[in-house]
Amino acid sequence: MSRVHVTCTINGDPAEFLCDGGQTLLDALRDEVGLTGAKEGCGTGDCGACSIVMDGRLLCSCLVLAPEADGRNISTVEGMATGDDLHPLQQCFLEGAALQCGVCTPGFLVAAKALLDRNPDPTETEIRYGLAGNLCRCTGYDKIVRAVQAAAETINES
Amino acid sequence: MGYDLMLSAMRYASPTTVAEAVDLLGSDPAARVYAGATDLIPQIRAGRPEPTVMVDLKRIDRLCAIGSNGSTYTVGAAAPTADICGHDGLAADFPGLVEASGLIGSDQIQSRSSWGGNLANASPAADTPPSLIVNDARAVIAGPGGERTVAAADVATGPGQTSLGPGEIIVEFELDQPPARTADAYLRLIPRTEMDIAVVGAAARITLDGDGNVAAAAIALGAVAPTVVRVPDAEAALIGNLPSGEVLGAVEAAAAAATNPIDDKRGTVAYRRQVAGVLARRAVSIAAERAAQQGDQS
Amino acid sequence: MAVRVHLSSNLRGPTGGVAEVEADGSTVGALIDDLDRRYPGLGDALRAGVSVVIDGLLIAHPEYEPLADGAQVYFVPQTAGG
Amino acid sequence: MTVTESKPSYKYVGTRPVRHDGLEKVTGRARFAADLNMSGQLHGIVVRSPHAHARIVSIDTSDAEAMDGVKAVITGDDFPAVDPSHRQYDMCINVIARDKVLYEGHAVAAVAASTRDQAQAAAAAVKVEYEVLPAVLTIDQAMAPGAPLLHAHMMTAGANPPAEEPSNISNVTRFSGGELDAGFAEADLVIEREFTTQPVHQGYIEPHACVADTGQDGHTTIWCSSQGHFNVRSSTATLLGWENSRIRVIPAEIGGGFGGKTTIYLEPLAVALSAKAGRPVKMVMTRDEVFRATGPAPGTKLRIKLGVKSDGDLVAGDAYLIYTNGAYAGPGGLLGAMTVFESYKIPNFEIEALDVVINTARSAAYRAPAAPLTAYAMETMLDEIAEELGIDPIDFRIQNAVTEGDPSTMGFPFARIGFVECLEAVRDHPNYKAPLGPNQGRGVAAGYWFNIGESSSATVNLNEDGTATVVTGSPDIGGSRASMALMAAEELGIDVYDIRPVVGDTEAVGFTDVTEGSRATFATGMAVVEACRRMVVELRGRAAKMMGVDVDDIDWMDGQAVYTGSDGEKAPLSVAEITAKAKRTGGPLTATGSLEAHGAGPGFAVHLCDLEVDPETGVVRVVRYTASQDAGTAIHPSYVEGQIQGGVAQGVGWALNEEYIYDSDGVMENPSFLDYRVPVASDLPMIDAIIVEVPNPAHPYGVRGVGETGIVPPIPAVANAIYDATGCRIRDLPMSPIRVLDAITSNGGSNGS
Repeated sequence: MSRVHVTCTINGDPAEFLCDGGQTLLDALRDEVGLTGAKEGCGTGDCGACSIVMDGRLLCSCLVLAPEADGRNISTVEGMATGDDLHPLQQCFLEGAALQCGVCTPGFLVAAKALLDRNPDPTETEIRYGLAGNLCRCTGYDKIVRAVQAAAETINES
Repeated sequence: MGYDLMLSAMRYASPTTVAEAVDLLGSDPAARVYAGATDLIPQIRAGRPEPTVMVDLKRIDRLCAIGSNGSTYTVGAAAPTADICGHDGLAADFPGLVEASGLIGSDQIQSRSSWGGNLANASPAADTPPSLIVNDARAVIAGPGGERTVAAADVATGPGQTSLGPGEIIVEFELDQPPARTADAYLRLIPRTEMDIAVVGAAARITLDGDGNVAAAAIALGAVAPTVVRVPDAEAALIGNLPSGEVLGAVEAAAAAATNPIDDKRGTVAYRRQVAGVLARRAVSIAAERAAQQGDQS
Repeated sequence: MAVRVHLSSNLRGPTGGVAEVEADGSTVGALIDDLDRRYPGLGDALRAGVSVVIDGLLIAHPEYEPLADGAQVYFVPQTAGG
Repeated sequence: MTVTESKPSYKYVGTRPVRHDGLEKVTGRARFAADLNMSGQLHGIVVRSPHAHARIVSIDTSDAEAMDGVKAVITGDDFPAVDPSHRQYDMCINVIARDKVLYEGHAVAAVAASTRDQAQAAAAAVKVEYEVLPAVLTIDQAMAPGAPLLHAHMMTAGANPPAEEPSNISNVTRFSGGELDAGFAEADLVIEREFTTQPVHQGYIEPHACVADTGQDGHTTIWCSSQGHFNVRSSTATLLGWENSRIRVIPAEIGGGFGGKTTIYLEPLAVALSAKAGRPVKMVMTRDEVFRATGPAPGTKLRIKLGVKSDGDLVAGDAYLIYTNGAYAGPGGLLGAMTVFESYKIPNFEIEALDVVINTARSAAYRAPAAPLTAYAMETMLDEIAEELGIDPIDFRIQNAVTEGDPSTMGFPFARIGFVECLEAVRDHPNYKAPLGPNQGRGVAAGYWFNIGESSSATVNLNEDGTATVVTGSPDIGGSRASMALMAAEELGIDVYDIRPVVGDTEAVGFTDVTEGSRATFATGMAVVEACRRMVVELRGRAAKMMGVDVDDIDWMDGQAVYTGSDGEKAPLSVAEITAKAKRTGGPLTATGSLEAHGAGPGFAVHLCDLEVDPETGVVRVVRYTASQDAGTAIHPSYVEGQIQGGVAQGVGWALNEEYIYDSDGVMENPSFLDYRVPVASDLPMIDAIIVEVPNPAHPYGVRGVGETGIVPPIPAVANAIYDATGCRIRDLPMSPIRVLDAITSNGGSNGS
């Protein structure tokens, strides 16, 4: 069966790739586009390690078929920093030791950015529920939540 | 044993009209509706037969729209629950249904999950069907024979089974603006705070009269029977009474009695029965409180 | 070198249940050889998956560890971890 | 919060720099195992048993081999036979079954094809004929007379008298001290309790993955994530019957392990497939495979009896512990026996521990293996006794806690340890006396773990510009690169950000054991310190040459060679000044440290859990948590806190919801993160970590391992808090809503003891 040609925008740049009709967007990003920041932790939408944003919506890319990306605007962790400048969330994760093994980190950063974009001043509870779709097995979440709080403060001050 | 998706042979189709979608689905018995796919892809991974065509409904405007004509809301069957939760009108008129919508999975899932998917997937444990049912939601169904409208309660017929015919899809839901002094509530029991399938779900809608007595009541339970169960005995016990004290005790007992649960990895018969009663009682209380507050405001 | 040997209770079969014995050796390996002469079978037990504690220091592979006269040597099972 | 015994003041050690590998990890650029792709690579898929216990009658791979894109199919026959007496027999037949499958998910064959889809299709086409055998799924079934045997050769090790018949009991461990009967006779209060627990998974987010590229010269390179790439090399070599030197293992970043990646699953299969196909082969497990075929920590049945005098002195303890390590012999019982009474002075005791095999996946190490379960039993019983005697639970523990010089279960006297300090830190924390709300309860519990040493290597290379590269053989599983850099900075006097810590592959650095037993910062840190100290000797020598003075007159102070002799003033030389002239003073500046680390210091922790129970549904929510732990010296306090907090989260999950669920045929029913419920962010409160610092005298900076102990106290802390909230003692894990509600309902909320 012929492959599907997908044209889209990824992290602000025009992109195109070929994929199978039933390939997930996660696999297409990783295997066809070469963006391996999004990880497969479960393949069933339960861990959030593959989080991306498509047309403003936070998604598990393992639950999206790649052809659906045609004409869409996709953001991944690779697009969070601007040139030399890390996003405040990235900076706060680093400074707050909010990562240990680091494999869930891209998903957390993408989800946390979506959360702050929607709710710039979340409470601790809102952060915890907002990030409940992202599993971290290393940190106990404490330093992640604090890093998101710190990033929110940074963003709101600037 | 779970599998990777073997999807190279699968075709993706994204119709932009209902008619196109119905044609695609009618022309191939192995075609599957692809809305949020939050259940579908995990099901395929768990070894379910793989569709030949995935018919994406999300590019059909009507299926994603949320609107109201003043007396009736129309909610697209594939409208993301994130949009439903962000809709002020729905949140004000159907707080329980909106809460139920917001409980489906994570923020990531919320971008994809929908009432249509939640209902058509026909899981007994789905979060929104009990709330759709207590609010008398109607499903507009399109198929090769045109469109028909049925009660949301009549869509799921058993675990994984629906009354949808070949090639039929749910297009949208209709919800009548509730009468005065009416509110709903939904509670579910999950072991964690998020990311779980309901062990028990309970929805209630209460209409109060001017004295604070219950004028109308609807109670529906999820995850305690093959399909959502209504609890007529509890509803009857409430009518004409204040929703408190012994009446709530009767609601609890009737709800527990109305269940027909199973033992599975997520819960036991005894637990589901007992907690169904507790949640039904609490949902009635919350709905009644909300209805009373509406009365205070009006 | 005369050494005071302490055996963890699971290692006392060959000594007939005795917990503390005297033996000689300038290294732990030599000590084990001597213990095996005195208590046949003890050598095998002490060479397989056994650590020692000497002067408060846990040593996992002690065969060539030197011993001072009068040292206190504790034989204990080897541990693992996650 | 930190509670510190007096220690030297350091410039770098104890500070909190941004980790050196952090940037890659927050930008998505860090390469984990599944992120690696080789030119021309094939995709490998494992064929797994659908049965829990079966004899393999035949495997027909011909259909699979004939399919499109299929380049290689292998079975157990492609590997050398392995004798049951072989030290790694269990690992070998676990990686690929030979004549029998021992659990659902056991690998029986593997396929490599051009695409994953092709490999998947071919895997489904491998025809395996099984003779299904009765499955043994519980400890009771395994120990029943006439139970089906998993291993015909298994004679109980350690049995006295020696076992005469094979059984499903792999080994028995016994410890004793004092006179048990006399001890109980002395006791004013004796209680005996039984507990059961289920297997749980480590739950690392990164599934196992590797790529192997086997060349025509018979050498192979493996890229994989593991807790120890030298172990991957030796284990893979063992399975293949190869010399270690034919295998190079390059460590990828590791996405969590917690003990579960101290063993191997895929690598020998990938190498064998690659050798057969002549192409690189990539293998990545699905989450489902991870659950079914890797890692669980043991399930247990525990029975403990304790005797105590009315003044609160423990006088006797009797423990009967049964661990099941899945389908193979394991260390659970031994480790349970070594930890159960270890934290307390119990003069008269007997411990008997059994390891039992059943038809479930082979257990792997999980953070302080075995100890959380013995702690669950012991610490809830201590809570019960303290209440019965009317003594504060922390005071009761302080009264009985082991301190320096007290004998361990194994007989040796403890060196300096920080158990009492941890207890005091929690007792003195405001959390301990804070008021509780309705339906809330508070529980305290302690935990202990040995920590281990083992072999480590490090190389320090000074760069031409005066910066340094520190290469070690320990994968960085949670921030250890930063710890290595901090210790090197302290030794060399170079800024911590001028040190590049690197994890070297098996051909780039000396042998280093697996990152386990909380040993990386302890043991590999010692190797780094040793290498740095050698480097300083070298630097002093070079400086002496440059200054034209005797090396004995050069001191190394704050990153500079300082002349201390009497022959006038000489300008100090910095590292950069010395390295700039390295060619003229003797060549490149390189130093190594390699050692077998002695003196691993035991770690103690004390936790305090506040939680709220919904009395009508049994749902438990943790509302506040405080945890103290003796780190010896915290090299990077943020990552020490992180280890504590992570251990708490895993322990809370284990306490409340995590468990393997099998159907009656031994098929796992919850192999997903949906139904295997690890805690999510909203399940937990902030976790207040108190670092207690009682330096380990055996380490140059006083380090004790901190990776594991934190998972030991949470289960009993939660259990004790549930009791405080409900009056119910729950002695079976997990303490799920169903169990809690059942306990409340059947006990009517009264004391459930």
